[in-house]
Amino acid sequence: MLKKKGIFLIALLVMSLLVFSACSGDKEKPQEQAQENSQQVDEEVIKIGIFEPITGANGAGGAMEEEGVRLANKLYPEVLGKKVELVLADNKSDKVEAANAAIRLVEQEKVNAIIGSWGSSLSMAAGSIVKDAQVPAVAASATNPLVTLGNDYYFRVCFLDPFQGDVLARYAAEKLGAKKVAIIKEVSNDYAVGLAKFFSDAFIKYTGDENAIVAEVNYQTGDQEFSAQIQAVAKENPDVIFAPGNYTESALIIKQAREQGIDTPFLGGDTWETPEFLQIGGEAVEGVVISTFFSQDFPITEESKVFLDAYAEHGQFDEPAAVTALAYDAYLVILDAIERAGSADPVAIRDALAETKDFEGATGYISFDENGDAVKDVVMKVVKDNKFVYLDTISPNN
Amino acid sequence: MKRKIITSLIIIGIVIAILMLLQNTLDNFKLRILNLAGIYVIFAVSMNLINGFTGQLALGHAGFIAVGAYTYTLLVMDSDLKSMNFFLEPIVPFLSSVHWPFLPAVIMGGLLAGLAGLLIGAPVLRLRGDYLAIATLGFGEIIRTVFTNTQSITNGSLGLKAIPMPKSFLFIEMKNAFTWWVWTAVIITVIFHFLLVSSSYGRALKAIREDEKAAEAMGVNIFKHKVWAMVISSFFAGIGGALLASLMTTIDPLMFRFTLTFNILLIVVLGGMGSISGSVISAVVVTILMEWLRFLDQGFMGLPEIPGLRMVVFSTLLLLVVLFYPRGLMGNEELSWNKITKMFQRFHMQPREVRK
Amino acid sequence: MNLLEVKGITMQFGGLKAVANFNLNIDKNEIVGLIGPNGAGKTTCFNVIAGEYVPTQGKVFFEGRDITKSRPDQITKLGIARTFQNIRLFKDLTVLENVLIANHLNLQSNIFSATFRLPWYQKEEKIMYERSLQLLDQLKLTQYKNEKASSLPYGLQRRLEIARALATQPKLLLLDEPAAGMNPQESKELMYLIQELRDKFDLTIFMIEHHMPVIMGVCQRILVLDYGVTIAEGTPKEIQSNERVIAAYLGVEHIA
Amino acid sequence: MTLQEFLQNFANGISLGSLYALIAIGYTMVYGILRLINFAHGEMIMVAAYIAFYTVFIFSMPWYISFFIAIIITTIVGILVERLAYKPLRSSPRVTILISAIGVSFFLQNLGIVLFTGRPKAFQVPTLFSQVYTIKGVNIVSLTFFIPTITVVLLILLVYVINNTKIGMAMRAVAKDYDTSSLMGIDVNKIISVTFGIGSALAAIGGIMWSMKFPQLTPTMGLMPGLKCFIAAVLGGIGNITGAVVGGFILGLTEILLVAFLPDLSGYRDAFAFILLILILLVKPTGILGEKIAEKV
Repeated sequence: MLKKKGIFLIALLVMSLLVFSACSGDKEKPQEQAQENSQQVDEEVIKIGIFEPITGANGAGGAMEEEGVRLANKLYPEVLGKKVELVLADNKSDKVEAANAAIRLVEQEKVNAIIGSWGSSLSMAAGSIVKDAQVPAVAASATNPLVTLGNDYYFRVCFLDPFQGDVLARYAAEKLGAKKVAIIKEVSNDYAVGLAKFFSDAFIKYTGDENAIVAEVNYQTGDQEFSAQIQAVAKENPDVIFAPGNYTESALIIKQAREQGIDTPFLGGDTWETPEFLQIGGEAVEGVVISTFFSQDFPITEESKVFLDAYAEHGQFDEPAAVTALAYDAYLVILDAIERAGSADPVAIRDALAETKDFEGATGYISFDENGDAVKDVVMKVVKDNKFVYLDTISPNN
Repeated sequence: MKRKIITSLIIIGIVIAILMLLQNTLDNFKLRILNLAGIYVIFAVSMNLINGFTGQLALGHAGFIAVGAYTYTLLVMDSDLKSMNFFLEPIVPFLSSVHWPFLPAVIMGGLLAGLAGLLIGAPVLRLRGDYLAIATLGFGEIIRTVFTNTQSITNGSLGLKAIPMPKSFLFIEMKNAFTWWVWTAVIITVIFHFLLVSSSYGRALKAIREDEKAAEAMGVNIFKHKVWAMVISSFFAGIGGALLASLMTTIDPLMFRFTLTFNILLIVVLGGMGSISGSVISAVVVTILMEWLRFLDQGFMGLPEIPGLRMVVFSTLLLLVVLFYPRGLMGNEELSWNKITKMFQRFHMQPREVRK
Repeated sequence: MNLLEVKGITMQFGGLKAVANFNLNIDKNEIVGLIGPNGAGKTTCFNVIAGEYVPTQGKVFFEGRDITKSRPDQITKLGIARTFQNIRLFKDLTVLENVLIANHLNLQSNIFSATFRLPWYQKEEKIMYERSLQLLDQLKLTQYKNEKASSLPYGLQRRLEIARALATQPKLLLLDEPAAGMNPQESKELMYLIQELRDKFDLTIFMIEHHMPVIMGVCQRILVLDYGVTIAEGTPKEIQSNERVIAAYLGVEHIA
Repeated sequence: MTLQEFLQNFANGISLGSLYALIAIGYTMVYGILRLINFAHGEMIMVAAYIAFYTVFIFSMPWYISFFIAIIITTIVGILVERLAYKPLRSSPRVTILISAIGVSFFLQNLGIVLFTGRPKAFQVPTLFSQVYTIKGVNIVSLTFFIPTITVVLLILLVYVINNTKIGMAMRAVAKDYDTSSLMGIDVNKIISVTFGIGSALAAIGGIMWSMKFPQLTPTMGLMPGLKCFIAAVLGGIGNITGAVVGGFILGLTEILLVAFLPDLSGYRDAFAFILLILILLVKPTGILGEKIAEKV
């Protein structure tokens, strides 16, 4: 009896070992090749990993950033006379998968640097991995402060939520002359929760009114029915409704609000700047004001033009999304760092990145602060005739 | 008694040998998959206890995993890490200063998950079949929703990051301490469940699965036994959750959607409801397969890269297995020698076939 | 004092009265039979006694203790074991396991000492095995002990059910149509078996049976139920000559 | 809150509830026959929505034709799913079929991701359904009148079919006792296929309504409605069509009104559905209209 038990357990372990070695055995071959290759041609090829959610809930955002990186790669395929090779790793909008994808990039593909990911929580999943592996990562649009906080190897080319929230609050208070604001936020979305908090703090500061936020209601990612939340907010008849969240839900919120006969202006963040937001929202989203990274109506740098022309040529939409431009910049920043470092060694790249100062990117001049966060202007846009139209630029130092 | 000690010593010896071998040969990526596989083994085996052996269709596993993960995380983080993470809304005072070592934190994670299992099981285990399924699934979702909204405790959807990983195993500093912890936990889980189901209580659980009325007529207190099964199952789920949090070094509520429960349920069914060895094998295989199938996404054999193709293939494989081996890999049998030899051959073939 | 005392139980399912004001006293070591046409409410009576249903009216006393509202497993613990009309074995488990499970209720050690195989549990487990094997031996099932219950032929399954019931160490044994589907030979054996068991385990037996030879052969006392009402009670002889019974049974008799 | 606000919320609740009810009917029918939680039901919604989308978008058909096509194709898909994924498992344990159902929904979702990409598509709502009427300050989209009407009409139709037609009788027989009815010479497979057909058709109608109310298609769009409507079906007593409708309305109204009255709890809204479900199940284990099935001993 007992003997059998022992045997069984031993067997079981042998089994799991066998299964493991068997399957990873299959994996061995291509990898070995991959590694051999990378050993031989390491001299000529520099690998940059695209770490994005191509499938799953954030698939859209990931795809848009991938587009930006590929576009940049098309324009600038070489650095230090070496070819730059892009390696895509889909993190499936899932944290566990994201961690696997990231470690796969650094361990298996031996990339020199990583770009991504759309969605702060996914970037965070890679955080400790790139840190331990000492491979620098540059996020394009991950605006959650936690992404770079206490991690020397994570950078980002976009501004942070605290600043964005402040700008939006200032805009609401000064430009829109709002006294009372209501907030509808996607409570299961770190970005939305953060932005909402920073916004309300700043707004209270600017209005000097403790109860300037008249209502704050929540919804969950994936919800589609918001009439109850909308009613709860409308009841306080605010001057402005601030609704940080994913564009998918947000478009529906605004649509439903208009259907309910509520015409309070809506204010939102960078995530809304997607073609889908306009398509789904239709005329309901007319007049919606958002803060974002960059505007094509108002090219900031030489690079902006280059990017816009290139996009007009190869882009899949008639207008590039901001995150596409940011991903484009992420690639450029890395290339610039490699150039300055004069080597593709990840640590060297990291050090060079940290030094980045007033780099001329498509979305403006990029310098990293001690956290590895870009200090950048915020661009305000309004939806007019189902297009995002440039409104204003607000820079950190004023 | 003596013989048991000897056998368990042998087992442990072998495990150590295997782990030695693996952790020296495998790179971090494979090592990570190995750890993940171990954690999924814990999830699958524990879920099998309530679903496979007791025959109660309970789908709240993700919730218990979440409880374990969060408990562990909040206990092991030191106050600096916490103040870094809780930059929006400060953490409730009574948690801000606690700072436990790895092992006690993991165990506490299990205990609280077990408690959750008790609180949830007590009311809903009176329900049967699909009603139980939907009710437990609901509880899983409720737990998640609560964690999303209680920001001052869980940091809500911002999640928690920089969760420390153990640097030492049993006070011995070593490179892959975590792998050792995980697989120790796996061994303990497997042995525990194996001993449990082969004990008189295990027989009672099986009796409940076979025929509740008859079991009751034989003097088995059905409710008590169901609740026990639920509590133990959720305890180990919590342990697994704690380990998952440590492996991920970051967690947030969205990790614990009911799709996680489904994934585990799939593993259990593939391995065979009521077969511990089955769960172990299928957990390992599925975890590895999921990674291995990645090449499908990257575009292969001249095909362009098709994001998501991997999942299509995976779900197809899954359907095929369910359709052609409805009882799973092992049914409710356990591994036996001749089975092993069969497997042995099968898995030895595999690499060769691939080489061709 | 009676071992079992059923005082005027009435069982109502929505509209229909399955059992109306059913009374019964059973003394120690009696073998009492309960007969009646199909749907007369016999099994319902069993289910009330076994705690499956709580009666709409009336009370059930076992050894003077009120068990009307107790759960089936509690009642089994007190010493009432039963078999089922439509056999309910643990099909996927072995014959031995089936009997072992019935020993579970007497287990003292808790779930953890059982899991960790602590000495006292091992002692208990040893006893369980011995008792079960002994029981299988007495019911001539030893040779099948490692076979799945579902693989046994019908007659043996019925016998296994009895073995399983006995393993709970009952004082009162409720047999629900033990002879159903048996040929004359088997049912004759069953008759002897029942009496043998009564003496060996010093049991009291209350049985439902359609099979007149068996009933008449083993029971000292018989109750006749028709449409939930007790229409007759007495010794086999009295029952056989009772017009109401014959009336109730017209046409049913020779089928059974 | 003012009466007008309440009425507005009430209207919203009704329109959501009727949508739940509509989809819940399909769930409950399938369950009634097969005793199977058809997790793939939600994906039928997705399938219908995308077909409707593409037929309008690419072939630029008039909406009524494209809706009709969508319903037909979805029905066929539903029957196929049953034939391929459930029929072979009739004899095996329930949980296996459940897994198969989950597998199917997995498969359809991922196939959707490959075919339609994860990016959401905007569904063009025919103007007929998108006009906004204002009655006593209460704003109502015309769709809000259509959905309940359709739901009720379908309900009456189904109840009639099930109670007064031969096929309906057969369905009830199969639902009551699978084996016996096959012995009675009822072609069980045919009945089950028909049931799945009807169920999927209902899912399709529901899906189209859903994507007109929430004009945004993603491959995973079926997940939430699938879950919510199953809850609705269980609430009302699964297997009971009228119950499904009742459950749908109750769920829709409570969801809306709870947020309306306690906006601070809006973050817990998705949990409401489950809490409500569990509470009702604990009080009445077979749902509101579900009849108690006492197991024969």
